[in-house]
Amino acid sequence: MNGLLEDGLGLMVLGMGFVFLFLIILIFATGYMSSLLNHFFPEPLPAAVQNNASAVAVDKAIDPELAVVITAAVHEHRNSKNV
Amino acid sequence: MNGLLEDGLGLMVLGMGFVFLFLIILIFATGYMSSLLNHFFPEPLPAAVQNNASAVAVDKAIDPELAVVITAAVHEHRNSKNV
Amino acid sequence: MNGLLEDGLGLMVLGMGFVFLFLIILIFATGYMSSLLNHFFPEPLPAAVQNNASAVAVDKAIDPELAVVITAAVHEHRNSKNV
Amino acid sequence: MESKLLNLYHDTGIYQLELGQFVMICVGLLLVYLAIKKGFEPLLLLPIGIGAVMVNIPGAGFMAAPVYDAVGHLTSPGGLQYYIYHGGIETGLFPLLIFMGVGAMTDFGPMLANPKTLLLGAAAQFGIFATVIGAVLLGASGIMDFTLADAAAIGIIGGADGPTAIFVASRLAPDLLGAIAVAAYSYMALVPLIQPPIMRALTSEKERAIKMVQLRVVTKKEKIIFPIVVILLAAMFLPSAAPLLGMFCFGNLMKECGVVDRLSDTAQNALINIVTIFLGLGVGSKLSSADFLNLETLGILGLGLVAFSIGTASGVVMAKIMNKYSVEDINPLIGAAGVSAVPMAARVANKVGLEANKQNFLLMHAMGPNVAGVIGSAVAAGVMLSYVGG
Amino acid sequence: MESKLLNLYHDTGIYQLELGQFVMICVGLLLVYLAIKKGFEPLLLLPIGIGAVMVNIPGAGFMAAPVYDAVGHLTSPGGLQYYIYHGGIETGLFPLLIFMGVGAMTDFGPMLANPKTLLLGAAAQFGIFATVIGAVLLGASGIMDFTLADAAAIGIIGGADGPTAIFVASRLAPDLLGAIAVAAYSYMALVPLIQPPIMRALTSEKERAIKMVQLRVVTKKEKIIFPIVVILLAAMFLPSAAPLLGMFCFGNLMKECGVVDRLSDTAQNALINIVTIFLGLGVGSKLSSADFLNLETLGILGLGLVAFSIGTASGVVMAKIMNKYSVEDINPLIGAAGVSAVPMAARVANKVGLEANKQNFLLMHAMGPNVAGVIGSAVAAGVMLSYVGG
Amino acid sequence: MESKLLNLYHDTGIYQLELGQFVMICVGLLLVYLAIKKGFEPLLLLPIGIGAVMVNIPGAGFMAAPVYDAVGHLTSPGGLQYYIYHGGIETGLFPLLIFMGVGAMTDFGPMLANPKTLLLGAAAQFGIFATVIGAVLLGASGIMDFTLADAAAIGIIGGADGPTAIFVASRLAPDLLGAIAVAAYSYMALVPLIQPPIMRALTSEKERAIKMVQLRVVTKKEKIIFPIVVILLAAMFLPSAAPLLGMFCFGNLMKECGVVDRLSDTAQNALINIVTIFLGLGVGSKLSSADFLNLETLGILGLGLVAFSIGTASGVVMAKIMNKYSVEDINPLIGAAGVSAVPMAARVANKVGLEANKQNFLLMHAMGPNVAGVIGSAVAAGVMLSYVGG
Ligand code: NA
Ligand code: NA
Ligand code: NA
Repeated sequence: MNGLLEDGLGLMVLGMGFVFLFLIILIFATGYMSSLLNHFFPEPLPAAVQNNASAVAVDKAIDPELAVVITAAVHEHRNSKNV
Repeated sequence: MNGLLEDGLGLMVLGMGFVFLFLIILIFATGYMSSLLNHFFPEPLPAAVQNNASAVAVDKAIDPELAVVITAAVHEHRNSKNV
Repeated sequence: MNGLLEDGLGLMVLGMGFVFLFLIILIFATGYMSSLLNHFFPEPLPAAVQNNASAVAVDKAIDPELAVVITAAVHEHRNSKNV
Repeated sequence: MESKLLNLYHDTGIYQLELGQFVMICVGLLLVYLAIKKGFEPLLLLPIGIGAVMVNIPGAGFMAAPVYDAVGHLTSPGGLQYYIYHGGIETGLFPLLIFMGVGAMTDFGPMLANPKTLLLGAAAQFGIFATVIGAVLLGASGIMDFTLADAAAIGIIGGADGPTAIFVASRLAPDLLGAIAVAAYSYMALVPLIQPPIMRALTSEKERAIKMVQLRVVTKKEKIIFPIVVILLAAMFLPSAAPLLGMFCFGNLMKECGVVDRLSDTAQNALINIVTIFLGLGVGSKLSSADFLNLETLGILGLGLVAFSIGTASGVVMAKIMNKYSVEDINPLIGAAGVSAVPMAARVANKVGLEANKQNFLLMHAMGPNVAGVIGSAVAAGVMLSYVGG
Repeated sequence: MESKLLNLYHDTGIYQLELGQFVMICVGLLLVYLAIKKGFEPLLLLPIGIGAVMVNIPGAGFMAAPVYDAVGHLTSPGGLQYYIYHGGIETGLFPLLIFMGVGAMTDFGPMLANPKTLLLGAAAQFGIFATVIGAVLLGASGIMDFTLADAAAIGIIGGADGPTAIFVASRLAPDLLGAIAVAAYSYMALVPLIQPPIMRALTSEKERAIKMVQLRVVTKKEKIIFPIVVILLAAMFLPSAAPLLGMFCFGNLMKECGVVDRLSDTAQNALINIVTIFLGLGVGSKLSSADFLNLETLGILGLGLVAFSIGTASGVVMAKIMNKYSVEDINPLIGAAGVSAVPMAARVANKVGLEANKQNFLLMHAMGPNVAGVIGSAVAAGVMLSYVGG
Repeated sequence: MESKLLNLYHDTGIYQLELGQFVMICVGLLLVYLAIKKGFEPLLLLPIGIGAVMVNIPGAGFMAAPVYDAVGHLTSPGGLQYYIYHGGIETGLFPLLIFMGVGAMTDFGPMLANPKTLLLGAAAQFGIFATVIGAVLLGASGIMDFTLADAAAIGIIGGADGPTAIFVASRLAPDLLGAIAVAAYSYMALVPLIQPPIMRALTSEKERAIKMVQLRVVTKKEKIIFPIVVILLAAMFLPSAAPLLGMFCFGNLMKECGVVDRLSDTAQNALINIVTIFLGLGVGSKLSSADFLNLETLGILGLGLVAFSIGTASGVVMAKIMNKYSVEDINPLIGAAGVSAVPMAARVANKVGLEANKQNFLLMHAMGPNVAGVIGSAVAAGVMLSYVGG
């Protein structure tokens, strides 16, 4: 048709090319990063370390003493259930 | 006296007129709205739905798991009181 | 050397002079303030009044009813421990 | 170096302080005192008071305008209050954001349960317009130098609604903004002193003891639709009130709709608090001696008191009229709550009612006219902006 | 006074309202309805809808530009949405801050556990570029008046990422911003309706039932280093994507590093909420009848739907190809999550997977392509800004 | 299309990156590393580090100035850091808001219990002015290109107070802002390493073991009046310090007065966090290679260390002198806390005291000079702004 379509096609080819190029590089960079990190700094039990957003939110909202109190309450609750 | 006073009187008359006009229209609009809504979408128990600010705040601050824990603690507390 | 050094020395002398002047005035002003306040408005037990940031934060995050619940839970917990 | 020392001395407040500035610093400290010790609307009066102290420190440059060179580079930065005032108050942004937050804290339930109470919110606005006449008379008689715009901005004090007063004053009479805001918030804090005598004078013991029937339950749907209705009515009948009413209703809709709780929560906490700090400092910046220390300020303070009193009286009288012609009983005291000053005026109505009858709980009944008064003031503000500006 | 009354009447919406404005107010109300009743991305569509209502109130001046006199004093303040739009959207600040907050809420863990899924996030961006061709064809054939910049901005709807769409549109096609943002958020909300039929059409029951091996545990260190790697790659290969990716990764780094929890907490709560309110009102300001009520909007809505569909399809097809050539099984459904629309698209993949096999939990597996899709869209946006702008 | 591909290649960082930018990106990453791994003031150094990375990405345009056409329409939006830097740092707004938040987190109690410790906060400022002489000597001797304004801005590093340093540097030496801020925060983080050797060298074991009498209880009223006294003294004696001291005391007053808890809470949480993020990114924007990679930066880093050391030493010496002439015992270690670096320096004093005597708890005693140091630095900053600017 005209130059507009040509430009659009160019954008598509370059765009998809670049998206794939970037993310493929990222795959290799990520893999490389992970293997380097896990080789030089192996972490024994990372599962427990994993912080998630809700945990943070609770930590913020609830002060440590209160946490102790609640933990105690729950513990009490469980004990009494078992009896 | 002069034009200023005249303007002031005009503002008063128009102002009070408009305030009453607007709020009277609002009375009818509100009444009409309420009767329409309650006719087409009757709500059986709206009292429980009524959300108030403090309830929202608590929802925000307390995460669901914690709520369960506390509910359990309270329940426990009540049970033990009854004994 | 030149005017720059002179200016620097001037800044040092004036600066340290002013810092000491200001803080010495502040010592007297503070002392005067404290003695005036404690003379005219003696406070019997100010230690308990002292508010700290974490207390405020907890007040914000925890709604009164919840506090009651938790206090109850804690009370329960302690009672059961004593048994 | 002696010259530098002299410069430093010339920079001190001791050397530069003018009497007017000294007086205004004292006024600022008085506001701080009232806020902390007397509990006068501390959220606003504390920042306003400190802002007044700051702006009157000679040479501190809190209101200094920034200076740019020919190519547009900043050669001298402006002062904190300059940026706050011109960025948030002159533009109207801060009052509108406060209004959004207040909307997110408002419960229209009691008003929706008894929409007739909107009339009380309308009647109490008579304080506004009566005061306009008062200000106009002072202006026309040459006693004080008030234009129609000034008179309108002064009248709005009678709306008993801080953000509305600041919004209108910033548009109609920026020079009077400081005095108007101080008067508005001070009298709002004084509602428990100003209103009860007027309420008692206009009502009999028997009227004050009238119990009202319990309010019907309002559904969630009504609460959601109502703010939209108000926006649309504002759009139809009074677009000049749409910024205030629109933001108010937007905030209320965020609260009631239940699907954007995190936005509603921020609007009524972090955001409104941030804006309140800035609004206070910005309003305080208008408490300069040039703007404040003159006869007009006395006039504003006096007229503001008149406005509150007339608003209270007209609300009570309207409630008495309604009580006469309505099927259900209406306690005239709740009319006083129509001036706004949420929720103080409603609490005052409740308290005066309890004095007459220990079982007479008017609080929820008074909340209806109370929030209606906010809408009424915003409508009055819209009329003024349209009438004076157009 | 009659003239004043006439003025007041001439100021009313009833007198001034044009048909286009009326229609756009209805569109705004429709968005509010969809947000509240249908739960369509309410955090954005509610403010956008109210913003659309506000901007179309005749005479309310929400988009009025401020007027200054010759010496630079403000003679007439601007409207709320004027300041919001020009201060935060035209400048790109709000989308970038939203991106920071979203980064602080994103967990790259599942993606890091299985980096191959980044390919799915790449493939799903084909929806973007295919749509560009569609828009270009409409433009080239003269049916609609689309330039290359318009076409690029429309295509980004297929990225299924609101802030990216707003950022690109504000730079390439500000006039289409309203329609593009509405389309982007509406279709993101419609993901549970749009995607499943396409996913089912392109996969067999057996494929949908494929279980994937459990993801390995990702260490904290990997999560901390990853956002830095992304920033550096953006710096090296695509600086035009660096604003979006940089702020996204900055937010994520604040979350993962564990030493600035208070900043991370604010970025994903108070700050993002404040900006969301403003962003919504600002986007709403572009829903004026002049910009919205024309054939192009229909084209944008249609093309957006096409973009989503093609993106979903290409993600699924890529996942099928990977499943064929990869050692480990890959359920093709997770390819659909590559369009972004976090976390809705991942949930949809999980749901469709559960239909085929009650024990098939794909959620975490789909989160990888899901966040990869955000990066992919940002890269696509960078290419567009560089290609069209350069 | 080949030309477009070439354009895209020319846009990449690989093609454009200059050595200086590469080095500065590494410097930014180093700051991020120090923040996360070493815990160096992470709240500031993390955003500063990322800001440094961002601003040095070639072609990303984070510091691009907006471009307007002849009639004032935006043709090309500015970069994120451009708006942050010019909006909040050049104007001084962000440091002042941080100061307000810090004030709302400060407890003047220990200082009020023992006002003499204000002298320690004064003495420790000698580090500032000795460093000015050092910088002036480097400038006068032609080794480095320092003006008096530069020397003053460098000296303020010795104040061990980040916002004060940024505020002064933004006014006196914007080009050095990046290096000064980095030096200030780095050395604040290094206080536990820098101070103890100096403290031990200047004191005997016996002196370090001195126990101090328990502090008297300070009443709430004293805490409320004190910030007002400071504001008024600043107004009288040093208006150029009034912005810093005023905002600091305003924050403190909000905290202590007890009637505006919601404002105080926001000032020390949401607001300070938001501003900290922006401040960090804005300061990072001054870490461009042109401003940072030169001999002057080395000079600044070296002089900053000197400033800290001299400040620590002069605080300790002053405490020894006071111990000699005072009735009550004063442990010379608490003098080191006079440099500010709240609360790190007080903790260091406590720790070194505990080493000499297991029962010697100096923390609360050291908090007095510690907060006095903040006031002292602000006063020093005021003198500098007045002396150099006037
Ligand atoms: Na009112
Ligand atoms: Na995407
Ligand atoms: Na200091």
